[in-house]
Amino acid sequence: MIEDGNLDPTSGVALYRRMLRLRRFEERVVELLDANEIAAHAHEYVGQEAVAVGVSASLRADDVVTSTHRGHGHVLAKGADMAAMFAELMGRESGCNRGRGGSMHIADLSAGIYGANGIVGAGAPIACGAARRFRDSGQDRVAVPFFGDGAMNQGVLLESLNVAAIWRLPVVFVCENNLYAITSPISEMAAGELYERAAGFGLASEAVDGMDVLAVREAAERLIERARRGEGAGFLECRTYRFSGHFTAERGRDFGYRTAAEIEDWRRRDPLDVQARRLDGEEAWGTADRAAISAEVAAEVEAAVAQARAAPWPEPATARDHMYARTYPGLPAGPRG
Amino acid sequence: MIEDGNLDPTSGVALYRRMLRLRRFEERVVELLDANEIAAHAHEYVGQEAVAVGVSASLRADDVVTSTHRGHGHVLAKGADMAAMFAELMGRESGCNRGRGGSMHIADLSAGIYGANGIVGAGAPIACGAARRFRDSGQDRVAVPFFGDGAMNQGVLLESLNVAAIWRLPVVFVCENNLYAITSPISEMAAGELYERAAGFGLASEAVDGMDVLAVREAAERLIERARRGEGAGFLECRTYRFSGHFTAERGRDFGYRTAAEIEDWRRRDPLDVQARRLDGEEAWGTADRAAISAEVAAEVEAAVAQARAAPWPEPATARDHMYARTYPGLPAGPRG
Amino acid sequence: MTREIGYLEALNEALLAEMARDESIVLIGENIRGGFRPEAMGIEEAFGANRIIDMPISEAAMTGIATGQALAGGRPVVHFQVSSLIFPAFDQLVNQAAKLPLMLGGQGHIAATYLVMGCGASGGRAGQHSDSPHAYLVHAGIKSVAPATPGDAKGLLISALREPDPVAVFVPAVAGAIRGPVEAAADPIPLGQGVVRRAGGDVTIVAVGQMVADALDVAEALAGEGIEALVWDPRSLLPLDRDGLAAAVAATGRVVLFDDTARTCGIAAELAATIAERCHGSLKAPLRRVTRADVTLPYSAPLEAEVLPGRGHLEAAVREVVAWVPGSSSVPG
Amino acid sequence: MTREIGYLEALNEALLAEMARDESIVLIGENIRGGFRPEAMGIEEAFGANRIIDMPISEAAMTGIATGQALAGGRPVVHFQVSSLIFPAFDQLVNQAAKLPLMLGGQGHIAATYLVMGCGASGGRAGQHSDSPHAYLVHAGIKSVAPATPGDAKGLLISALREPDPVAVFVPAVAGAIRGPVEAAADPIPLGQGVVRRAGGDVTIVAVGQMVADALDVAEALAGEGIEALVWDPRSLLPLDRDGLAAAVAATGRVVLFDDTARTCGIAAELAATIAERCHGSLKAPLRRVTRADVTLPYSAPLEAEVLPGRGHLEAAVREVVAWVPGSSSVPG
Ligand SMILES: Cc1ncc(C[n+]2csc(CCOP(=O)(O)OP(=O)(O)O)c2C)c(N)n1
Ligand SMILES: Cc1ncc(C[n+]2csc(CCOP(=O)(O)OP(=O)(O)O)c2C)c(N)n1
Ligand SMILES: [Mg+2]
Ligand SMILES: [Mg+2]
Repeated sequence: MIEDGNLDPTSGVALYRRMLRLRRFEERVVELLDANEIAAHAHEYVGQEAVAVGVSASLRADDVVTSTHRGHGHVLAKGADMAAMFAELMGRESGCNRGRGGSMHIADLSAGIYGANGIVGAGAPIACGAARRFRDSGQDRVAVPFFGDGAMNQGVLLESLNVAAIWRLPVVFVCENNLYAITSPISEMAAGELYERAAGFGLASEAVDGMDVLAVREAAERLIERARRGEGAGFLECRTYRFSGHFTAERGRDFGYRTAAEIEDWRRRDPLDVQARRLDGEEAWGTADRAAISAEVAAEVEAAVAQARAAPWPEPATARDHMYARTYPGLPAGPRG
Repeated sequence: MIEDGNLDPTSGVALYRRMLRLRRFEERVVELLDANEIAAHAHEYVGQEAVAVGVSASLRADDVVTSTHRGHGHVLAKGADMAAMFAELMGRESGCNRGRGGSMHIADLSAGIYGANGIVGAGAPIACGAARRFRDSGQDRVAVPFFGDGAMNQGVLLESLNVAAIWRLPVVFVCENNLYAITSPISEMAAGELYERAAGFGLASEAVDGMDVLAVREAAERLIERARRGEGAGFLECRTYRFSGHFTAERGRDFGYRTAAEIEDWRRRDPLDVQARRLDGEEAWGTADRAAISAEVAAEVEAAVAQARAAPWPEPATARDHMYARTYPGLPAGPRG
Repeated sequence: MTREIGYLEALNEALLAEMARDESIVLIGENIRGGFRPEAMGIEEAFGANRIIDMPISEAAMTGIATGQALAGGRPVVHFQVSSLIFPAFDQLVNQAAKLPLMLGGQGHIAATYLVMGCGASGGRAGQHSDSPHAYLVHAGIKSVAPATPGDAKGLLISALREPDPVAVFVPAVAGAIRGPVEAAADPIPLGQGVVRRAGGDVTIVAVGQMVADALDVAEALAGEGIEALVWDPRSLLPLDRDGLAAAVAATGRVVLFDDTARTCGIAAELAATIAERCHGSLKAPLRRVTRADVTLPYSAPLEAEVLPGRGHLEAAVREVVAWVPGSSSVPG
Repeated sequence: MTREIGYLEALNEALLAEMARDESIVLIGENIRGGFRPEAMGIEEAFGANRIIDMPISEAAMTGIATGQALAGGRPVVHFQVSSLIFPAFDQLVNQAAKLPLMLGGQGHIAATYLVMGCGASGGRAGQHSDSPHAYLVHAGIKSVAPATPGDAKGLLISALREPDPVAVFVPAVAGAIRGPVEAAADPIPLGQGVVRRAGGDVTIVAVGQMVADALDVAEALAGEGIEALVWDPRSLLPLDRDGLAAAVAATGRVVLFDDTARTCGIAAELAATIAERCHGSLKAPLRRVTRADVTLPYSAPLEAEVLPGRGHLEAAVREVVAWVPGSSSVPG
């Protein structure tokens, strides 16, 4: 379940708090990477929190998501345990995937998270298959594949748009258009608007301000409930921005594909600030509340890190476990047979 | 070059004559298959002749096409030698592909025919690559991939639509919507109109009566010349019908996916009859002209068959030739090393 | 009760029986409804339209959909109508279905069956419709079976449909012409168990899939000359019955591998490597591979015959191996 | 002039030199412009934007585009930024580029180079970013090289860029950390020629790609104990230098194959099969394979080390093979 502290889970403050959890989680991940407590790289979700939180707020616990290389936000927002996530990134046996997956494959089937995915676009048909199964077995569950603007050019994703449309699947495609696929601007990689491309496949399709968690939530809810009622699959383009580079290895390097001014402009639309400003205007919350939430989240993050650090490493002898649910003599073979 | 007898190649009669060549060719192929002079199956082009002929009439000899499993019509219309085509289907050394390709891979690079293709959708990116090369090397040549309605759901083709649009390639996609992919009706396999789906990718897109060779030629010419001028790629949906089953093996079997009435309706729109009726009204040609053309084409077909029959079989010792343009000791290996 | 039925009918019987037994089984494929495919007959009538799903021509999506169905508790059977159609779906097979179980760390499993139809040549189907793609999926770690007979087709498909992991079932292109005895109420044939198809003391022929029938023919012909060949059929390629293989090789000390996958890094290569590792002491002659040549299948009949592993090639290899004495040439052929 | 440079820089030098020499060469890839990729540096500046093409994330289309460019007279170099990205493109590689030349009957050829970056593990890149997919393309008949050193990377890439057929160049994920001597004006290194990296009389280690460096380390360590290993590097996987391989094996009569592709039907399987066919008389002990385990690469460091072919595994296998006398166990490990 999603952690909202003592807040009303439907409140705007809860949405703020959830976004903050994603932000602080990701910042901590980067620190741990720098300290070599997490291996390889991470694709930071910072800046895009309104999408994961806004969409997840419209999903039930038994609904399903598929995610991407930039998946921490989706996974955390959908309800994975934070300590298990840190443990996964640290390669521990108590990790979501028992340390077998890492950042790009982090998943929690029990929370309806079918996994981050290292292959762009690949989660889309998997979500469609889950949705088809839900419908065929009489369950009113919905599946949401998250993916980026770059994924809109990947064949299997385009095939999936068609299948979802003709089968009227309980699926809502959520495209996080953050304007770039690594260094490639969407303006050079696709002609026309992405949500119109999806409409061309027969999907109910909308674009929304992806820096505004409320706007995302409202649009997502509309499409998700429509899909749940069997009225057809949807597509939601969320216009957002990543504040960091493509991944942690990009820090300290400038490939010149974005200007400082552009980044600055988008930072002024930080989804946390957008929501905080709204709350300042609409709800009775003060600096004290904000500080309290911040402290709560910081404490949660530190406790989760501590828990992950204390967790055991996997046993080397189990390295070939889980390749199959049923093994045979000599299968799977090891390095020497 | 396309065979028009003594006719003005721009005339409506020449278009009629070309369609008749395709029709008679295909009918003869079926006979040869039944006589075991051609192996395996063929996917008859009968009924769709207006598309291949109408599009090819707008192409230059140095333009390029890619084709499909149902490729005889495209290949013949684009200018392959009829005798070499029969020889290919009969597996002879004088065949277009020296007998190595057969029906689904028949090609004539010298005539700008990059090949039929046994994999649905696979020719589309190949055409895009040729177009990109033409443009990058300063040639004003155009590439046209032919494909069916079913191919519109294949990832690589959808990817290609996007690439052609963003690069403004000299490409015109020609979709032969004959309403079925084997037994599957397009109405159940795709939502909305195919040409609108293409428009969603940013292509100049039109639909046209694919049983009317003039309508096809006019639309094709518009899109092809636009593309040639560098004004962007196009998409042409030709609404057509196959009078036969999916392939020769379907004869004598009824899978019930089409009604006899539907087939009858479409047969009344036979592209040869449509064009003949137009010519009856507009041009001075009579039964005698028609009979003369028919006799000419019949004679051409029989001469081509005879030529193919007389051609030698490939030498078994050359079975591994052409796998590589440069071989090495032991490469490619044979069945025993 | 044993009847003589066709290979595709045997697959159909396995599907009908298991779909009755396990209602999570769903067949998904292109042009799979409407009686076009013998192996899919009667399914819609018996189990309704939700158990047999017609796909658009989207093999990659189809395969990913199956993965999603499986993760959500379904048991999809993915029907590839031609063997080369696994290639457009390759990422979803190799990067997703094969890898997910381990990457998930055991949180879930993927019970999916891939029916790979039309494996191998059948006369003039040429370069893109005559593939034997077994080695690709075996190399990717996907459990794989290559049934040679209708009885094995039924028994191995039943096992595949009860396996909690992805399993590929490779069906020969010539299946429509293969008939044989099949039990009406057939038992599953366990994965990983090869079988001796013919006893013999002079040489061992290991034959894969539809090569088994040809191997038996060649063995009979050679018996007339006093060469008695043991014919061993692995049936299951992953898991592979390594002990059964070693025993079959040890029985004669001479071995020819007979396989329709491309030579380099094909199934015969793995069999050869296994034999080299395990049977050093028992081999009296170098092993020989008779495989498909490392080329695209040419269309023309006389060329096709040259590059496919044929009875002639097998016979020659058997004679070479039987005649081999130390000092003979070490280069095959 | 020989300098010490990095592996990726060596690839870059080969590209720059050949692109200057042959103006039909075009580089196509994702995120290939803008200085993100060391191997693609300076190309746009030197040759303009038409010679370096940035693709959308459409690997299948990218590969088909290259085929079309090649048929139209271009010479595309397709850059796969991660090795597992050949899988979404697999149909275009295997059903199209590899098959078209023969299917066309020699009407045309396809001069395309596939730069397969990021092969193998490099620490925590986990299941989908640590593939060694060499065997898939070799099995498909695509000419393939696996350069171990910067010098070989440059020389073999130059050859690939002059070959009239599709050639895959497999670049290790750890390439960024590999440095070595490279000629400024390097000659092409012909395909199909292996090389002895170290002489030795007791045992032969055949090491593929980035395994060569580890093999040399292990050989040095064992030399301290009096075991002298010959290390042979095939460099080119298809064509394979079968004579060189046989000679390297015959030199010691004992052999360990050291390879990072998955075990079953992997590159080591083909090497083993070739040795079994050709070296029967010269082998004094059963050969051994040390390969990647047949599993998805797990993320966690202690697990990764267990399933990758490591120095420890190699050392143990070498000791086993050196100590082997008739009657020793025949089962590896
Ligand atoms: C099929 C595939 N192609 C390429 C890559 C390499 N790659 C990883 S992330 C990425 C960019 C993805 O862009 P987008 O979908 O917009 O997501 P974002 O990174 O912006 O969140 C690329 C090209 C990949 N992982 N998978
Ligand atoms: C990628 C792929 N999937 C499936 C097939 C099998 N197949 C051959 S033709 C065909 C139907 C094609 O339909 P369409 O594109 O509409 O062309 P048509 O046959 O109607 O001309 C199918 C499914 C194939 N050859 N390639
Ligand atoms: Mg993006
Ligand atoms: Mg059609």
